[in-house]
Amino acid sequence: MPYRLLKFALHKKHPEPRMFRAPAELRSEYDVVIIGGGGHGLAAAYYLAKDHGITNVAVLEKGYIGGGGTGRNTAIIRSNYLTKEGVNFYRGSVELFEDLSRELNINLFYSERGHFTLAHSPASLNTQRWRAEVNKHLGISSEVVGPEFIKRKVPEIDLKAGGHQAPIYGALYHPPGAIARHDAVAWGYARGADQRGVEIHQQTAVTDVEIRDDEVAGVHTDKGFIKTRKVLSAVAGWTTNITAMVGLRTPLVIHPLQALVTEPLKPWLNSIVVSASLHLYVSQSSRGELVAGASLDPYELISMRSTLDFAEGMSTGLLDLFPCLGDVKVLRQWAGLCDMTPDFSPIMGTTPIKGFYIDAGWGTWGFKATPISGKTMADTLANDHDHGLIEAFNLSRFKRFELVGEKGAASVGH
Amino acid sequence: MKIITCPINGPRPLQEFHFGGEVRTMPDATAATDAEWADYVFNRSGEPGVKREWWYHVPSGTWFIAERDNCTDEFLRTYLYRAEHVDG
Amino acid sequence: MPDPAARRSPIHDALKERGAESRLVGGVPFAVRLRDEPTEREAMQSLAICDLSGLQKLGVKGRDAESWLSGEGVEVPVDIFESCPFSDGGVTVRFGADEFFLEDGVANMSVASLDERLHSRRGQVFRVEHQEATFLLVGPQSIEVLAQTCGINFREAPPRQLVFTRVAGVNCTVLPDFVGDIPTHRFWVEPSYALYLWEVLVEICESLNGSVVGADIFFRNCPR
Amino acid sequence: MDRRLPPREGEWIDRSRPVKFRFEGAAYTGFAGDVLSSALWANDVRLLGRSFKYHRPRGIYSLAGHDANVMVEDGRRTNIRGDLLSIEPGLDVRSVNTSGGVERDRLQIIDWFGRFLPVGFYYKAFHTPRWLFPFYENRMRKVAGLGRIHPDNKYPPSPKDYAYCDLLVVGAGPAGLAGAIAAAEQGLQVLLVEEQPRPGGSLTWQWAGEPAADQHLFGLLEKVEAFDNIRIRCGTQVAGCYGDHWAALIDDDRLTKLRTKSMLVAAGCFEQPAVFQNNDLPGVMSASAAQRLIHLYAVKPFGKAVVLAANSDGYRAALDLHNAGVVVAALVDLRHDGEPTKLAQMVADVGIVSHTGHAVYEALPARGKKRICGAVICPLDRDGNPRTESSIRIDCDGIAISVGWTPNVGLIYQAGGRFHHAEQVEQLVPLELPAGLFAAGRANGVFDLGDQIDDGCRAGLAAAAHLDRFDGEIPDSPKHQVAAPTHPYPIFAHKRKKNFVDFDEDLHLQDFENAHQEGYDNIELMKRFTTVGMGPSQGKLSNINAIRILARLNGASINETGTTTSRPFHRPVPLGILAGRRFHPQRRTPMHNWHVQAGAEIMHAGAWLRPEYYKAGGQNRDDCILNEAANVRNNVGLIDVGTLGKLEINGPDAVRLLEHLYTGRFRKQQVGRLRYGLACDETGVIIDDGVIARLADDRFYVTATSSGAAAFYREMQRWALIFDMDVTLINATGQLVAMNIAGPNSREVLQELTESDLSKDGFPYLGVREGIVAGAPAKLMRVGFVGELGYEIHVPASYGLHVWTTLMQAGERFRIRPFGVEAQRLLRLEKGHLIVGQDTDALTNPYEADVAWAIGKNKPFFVGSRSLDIIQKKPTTRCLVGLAFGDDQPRPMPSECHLIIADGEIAGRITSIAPRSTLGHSIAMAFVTPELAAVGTRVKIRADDGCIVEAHVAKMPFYDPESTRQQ
Repeated sequence: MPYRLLKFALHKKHPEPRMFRAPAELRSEYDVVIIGGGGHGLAAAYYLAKDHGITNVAVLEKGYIGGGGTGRNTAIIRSNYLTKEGVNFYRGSVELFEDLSRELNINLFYSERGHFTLAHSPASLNTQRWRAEVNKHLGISSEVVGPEFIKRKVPEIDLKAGGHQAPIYGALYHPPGAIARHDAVAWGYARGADQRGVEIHQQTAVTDVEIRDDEVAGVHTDKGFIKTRKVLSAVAGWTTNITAMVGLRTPLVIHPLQALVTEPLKPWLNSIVVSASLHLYVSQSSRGELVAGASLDPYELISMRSTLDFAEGMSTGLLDLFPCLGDVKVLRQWAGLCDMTPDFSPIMGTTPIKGFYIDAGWGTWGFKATPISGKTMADTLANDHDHGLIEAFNLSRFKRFELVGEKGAASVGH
Repeated sequence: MKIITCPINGPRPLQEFHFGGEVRTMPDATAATDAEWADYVFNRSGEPGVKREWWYHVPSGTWFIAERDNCTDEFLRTYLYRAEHVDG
Repeated sequence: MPDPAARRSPIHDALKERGAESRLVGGVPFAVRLRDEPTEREAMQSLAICDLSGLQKLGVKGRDAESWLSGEGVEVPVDIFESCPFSDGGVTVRFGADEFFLEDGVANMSVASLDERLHSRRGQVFRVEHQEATFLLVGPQSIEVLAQTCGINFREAPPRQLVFTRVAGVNCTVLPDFVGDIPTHRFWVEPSYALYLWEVLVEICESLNGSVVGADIFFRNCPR
Repeated sequence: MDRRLPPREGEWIDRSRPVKFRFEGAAYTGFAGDVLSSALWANDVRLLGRSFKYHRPRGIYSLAGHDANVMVEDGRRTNIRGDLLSIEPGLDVRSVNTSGGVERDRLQIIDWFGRFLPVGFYYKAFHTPRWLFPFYENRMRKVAGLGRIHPDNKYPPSPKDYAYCDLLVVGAGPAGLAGAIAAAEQGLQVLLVEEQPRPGGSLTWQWAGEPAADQHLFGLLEKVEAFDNIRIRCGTQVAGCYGDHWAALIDDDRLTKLRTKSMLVAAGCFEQPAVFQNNDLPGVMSASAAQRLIHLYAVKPFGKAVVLAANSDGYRAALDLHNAGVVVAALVDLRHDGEPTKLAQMVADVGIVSHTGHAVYEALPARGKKRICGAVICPLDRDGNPRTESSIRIDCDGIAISVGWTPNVGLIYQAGGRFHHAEQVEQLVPLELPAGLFAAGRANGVFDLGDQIDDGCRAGLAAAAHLDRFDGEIPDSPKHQVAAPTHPYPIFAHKRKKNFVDFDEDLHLQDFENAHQEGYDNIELMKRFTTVGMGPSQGKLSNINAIRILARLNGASINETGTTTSRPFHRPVPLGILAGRRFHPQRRTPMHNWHVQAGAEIMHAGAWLRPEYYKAGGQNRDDCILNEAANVRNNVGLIDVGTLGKLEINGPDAVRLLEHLYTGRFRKQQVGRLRYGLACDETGVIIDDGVIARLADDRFYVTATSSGAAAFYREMQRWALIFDMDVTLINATGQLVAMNIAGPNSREVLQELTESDLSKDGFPYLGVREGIVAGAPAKLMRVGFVGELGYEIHVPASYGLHVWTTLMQAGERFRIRPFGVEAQRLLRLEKGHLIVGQDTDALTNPYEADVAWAIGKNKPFFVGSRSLDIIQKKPTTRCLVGLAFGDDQPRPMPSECHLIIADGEIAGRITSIAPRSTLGHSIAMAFVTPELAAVGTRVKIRADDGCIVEAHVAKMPFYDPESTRQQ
């Protein structure tokens, strides 16, 4: 048993300090104000302090830290993207993740499981091959595997997917694909930022952003006005509120994404299994629950309500893949918000408004980008210049008709 | 499940509908600058509020317009595209 | 000249496997009987399903569709989704402001001749090809089959009012009606989905102790 | 020892039907009507399960499924609640999550290590050194989790029903029954749902001390039965409540999706635990559980009991226990002033000693902790802290706890209701209810039996009024008069830290104090850090105590502390029930069965089923495909292209619409002629293509890609609206079927079936004709997709099979053969025709795809034109080109989406490839960078395992460049 656990028994009093300071009064001025106390905002604050020595920073969170997408996603981490920009960016994220438990000294349960993206048609198998080849070229471990391989790794799977629809032709297999304890990522960054002097203000809502001649002048909150020249919006599903405050037009539309969790089961599913055509991804948490997420809800909505349609559809898909799960019970369902872009890539970096930086467009892929988005956005704020890894993701790409080809295959088939 | 009132078919469950995105007015293609056109093509008004949206009743092939609050998911009114122009 | 005898119901084979007896009605082959007549009559009282896909269909669409139909002496429903009798046991339904759908009656000859005359039409009348499969759910329990497949409350649906909806996940047009005094639901579904929908409906019917019957329960029991 | 009591009025068991069953391998007997837990308790089995984390012994707690103490598996199903599992002959179950059985579970050792494993311990260790974590994780995963899955378990497809009513009443207790009656009297169609197998709710067990209860129950049920507009469903649970009054009802065999116009939640309360040392051991249970044992299952809960009370209900329980022959050694009342009602006297009269202002401080475990042997009670000071120095020990084998309630209102939260904590009942009560949603009875903070019934009536009338079926006076909800039925803080510290707040997660008081100290000091953070309420019973017994603890730690009120929201499901629901029949629509052309009989290998293309190729004796897939293709080149073949989109555009504005939708021009297109149509979206990306046939000045017939057809037609309709065009649009995709007869002999074959003039001049290439083919009205189109003389034949679906078979017969002497999707892909590739979606991707524009020729010269506008103007000004980054391979290539050949590599960089991608073609060598289509686009350029492709294959850019089409054969 590790010493760390021994000490809990040895100490009379619980030997753990506060994770981060109790909310202080807002100061009247900060060098940087970060809107959003989710993983991204807290990571940006952490790296601002750690990498750039900028510590006069306030993170404003209208609820509690990690309460948005950070605490609602299905905690999958991977870097098997389709474009060079995507792969390099997410590779950076995975590299940071791998050592993050040590760096933040909190066990994130970063657990490499191996990640299958199932192909239910020859066309989709081609797309997976495309991703695999780009990955391999850029040094990411990915390969196209056949049904036998899938069956070997996941014996419970039905390769015929129930028999009334396309069978499984193969999959993109990405061994480094991992899951982690999403809440702990936010807590770890919060603690790290706090220790370096960053202020974290929960239950503090931003009501407006003050712009004077195309330059950020400050932030209005429900606890008063703050003077600052640099604001980072890192609020994912709530981005359109903030961009409306500063009058910035973006392609972002918000869709809910729903997920569910089953009762805890003894470990049986060791891989992460994704099926785009069945609209599901599923893994088994270290607690033993099956955690399953769907594709986006079919229409725009800025609300985290649950629907029965989702639970029915998800159950159908899960049984198509794993017929033996019919008696396994769903414990709970919930929803999160996804800020979607037309090219399935984020919107990051500088904007036409001086001092206003955006970290958005996180759709369904935000959690896995937490460390790298924090690091690159911190760098971008510090130098007022887009970090190299995120140049391609700047908002201006749409005006230039230079979208990132992450969507890959055409939405129409043949 | 959500109930949506199609102006032609009446109240129907959500599963019978297809969401067609917000109603956008196309600028004059010949007059618009590249920037204006890019704004029209890509940008959306995704902020909270009541939106005018295209909805399609799939079984009957009916397009119509809905005014919907994108936070409460409440449909305030639905009407045919033509009717809207009459209403102005 | 088109040869209607060459036509096949999209579920022709499925019915043949059930040993259906076939007969031409209006030149078109129908699966008229699967069991002896008393048994099939019996089934109508609770729950039965039969295939009427062979009934000739025709659609007309366009600004002048209504006037053309009237000109042809066809009774035209006033309001959208209303239906009115056409020929013996057939229906005319208003699909929209300027679109109409006709399905033939027990003689199954009237639509063809109307179709003929459509060639010499004038103005904005366009022929709409209608090849839907026609399934007839018969009996008081047919409502329970709908309850398992469709999100519309047919208990409150007015009779002879057409409903465009989804049944078991496919677009479907449903007409609550009667054969004699027995409640029926007439399904029209695009032929490519016909076999799928048929198998779903039959599975559910049989789980409710309903049975598959021949088209004669329609031909024999429809008022002339 | 048999703990069964003598037969009693209203018991749920059927003594005439003994049931033999097995638990943990041992054989027992119970009665029909027993649940597993009651039957085992009747057999004096008290150790019914082990806890999730410390593997502590657990027994009955709520006996209503509000806890997850008793979870078993039967080799098929897993995590079955013993409280809810009716025993049946042959039932054979074992406890989940034990190592070596529930009796001698090897993992109970963990209980000793508890102090090393404080809340969130797993965040604080095991992560360094990094390489060791997988080892630890593996260990932890194995001990975590409850039941096992059973890989060959099959779940029968269950039906799903849609149902409708005016009022859904949740809970058939006093308030629910009264509400249903009041609403039914106003003519509402009422559905009354009760999760227990019989109606009555608390009347069946709670008030059974008083004769009045039976009369009330009897009277109410009689009335309910009298109404034919009340349907009552027992053994059904309302598992979730969604928008627009959409509720999920769960039975053993099905999901019912209920659309109700209004909803009345009268689901009562969950009786809450008191938190003291060893409050989780077998023998410690809620008073309501003890009463359920007595009144529903006629089981004597204990021999000698201590009752811990803080309300009248505890006194009733004490009386019930006494009447059932249990020795009530003490009634311990947390309240200093004791019980205000006559119950105090009634208890005294039967000789039960009460200790007011006292608490049970600790339950004393017998050896092995599998039952208890006593209780330590001690007085409380005015602040409610135990004065341990003057504690007393009382021998007993059971402790019944009745210190308070929390409302069962998850459904109201789900429906968007808001609650606040009301002091006079010390419970959450509705603050704001969504329109059409009502609460009554204990769920509404109303406890007196008479009041509950009045409150039910009130809510029933309110529902009727909401539906405009009642316009009379609606009384107010009765106010709670006597002392609060719930104690504000029944929580007592203990140094040995086995005083549990959450039984599912083995969380004790100190865990919450530690979490708070670490800064997890708001309810959501505390919930996520401690995982309180995240276990299988969803915090039914732990959330409110957790909130009380946090409130006290923060020095805040319950309302300031806030509550956590409730999400579906109210009780866990099997995936099989939610999935139901699993509808998977499939589309077939009329020739489908013919294809199957002809040996077709069927593939799924979206919902469509299509012949990929036809198996021919002894040949492998590639040979079959190649031979099918060769037969088209040299002879004649027939393919089913019924999946093509088939659209009609009619009316005065038909041409205008086409010129808006497609990149090309159609104004000058002659009647009887075809043109290629390329469609882009507004961003200039290619979305569809097809042929456009002009049948008359105002009639066009258009084909679209199989999977794009529906969406394309939809957009066509929308643009027609936006541009206000006078057109009549028809989607005939499924109404018509299409087949393509192609090859040098196709004319001869087709001519035998039609009187139409097929001569080269009478019906030239790119012509369209309407006529009769094999007795079917048909459209004939001279297309060259596969690069041979060919006719696309479109006929009404019902004629499809006949026309197809007739063509096959007529073609026999020309050795006609059917060909499948794969052969067609090969043939069109040889001909250099792209397939939208395969050779184009989500960003491909016409310039990249080498189809700019299809853009009408100086057309003022079409969808996407303005974007293409912008794109055209920018340098092209990739070009779609043809690739030809020498015969000397190493195998394996590349596949679609293998990359083209130049100077170590990605320089392109194969979009289509034919390792073998009728040309005798391999060909492909690929995107390459402009530098590589020139004909003759040699390119390197990285195939599987990184082996490099060389090819050179070749002019397309590869086959018949002058296109003489299709003329």
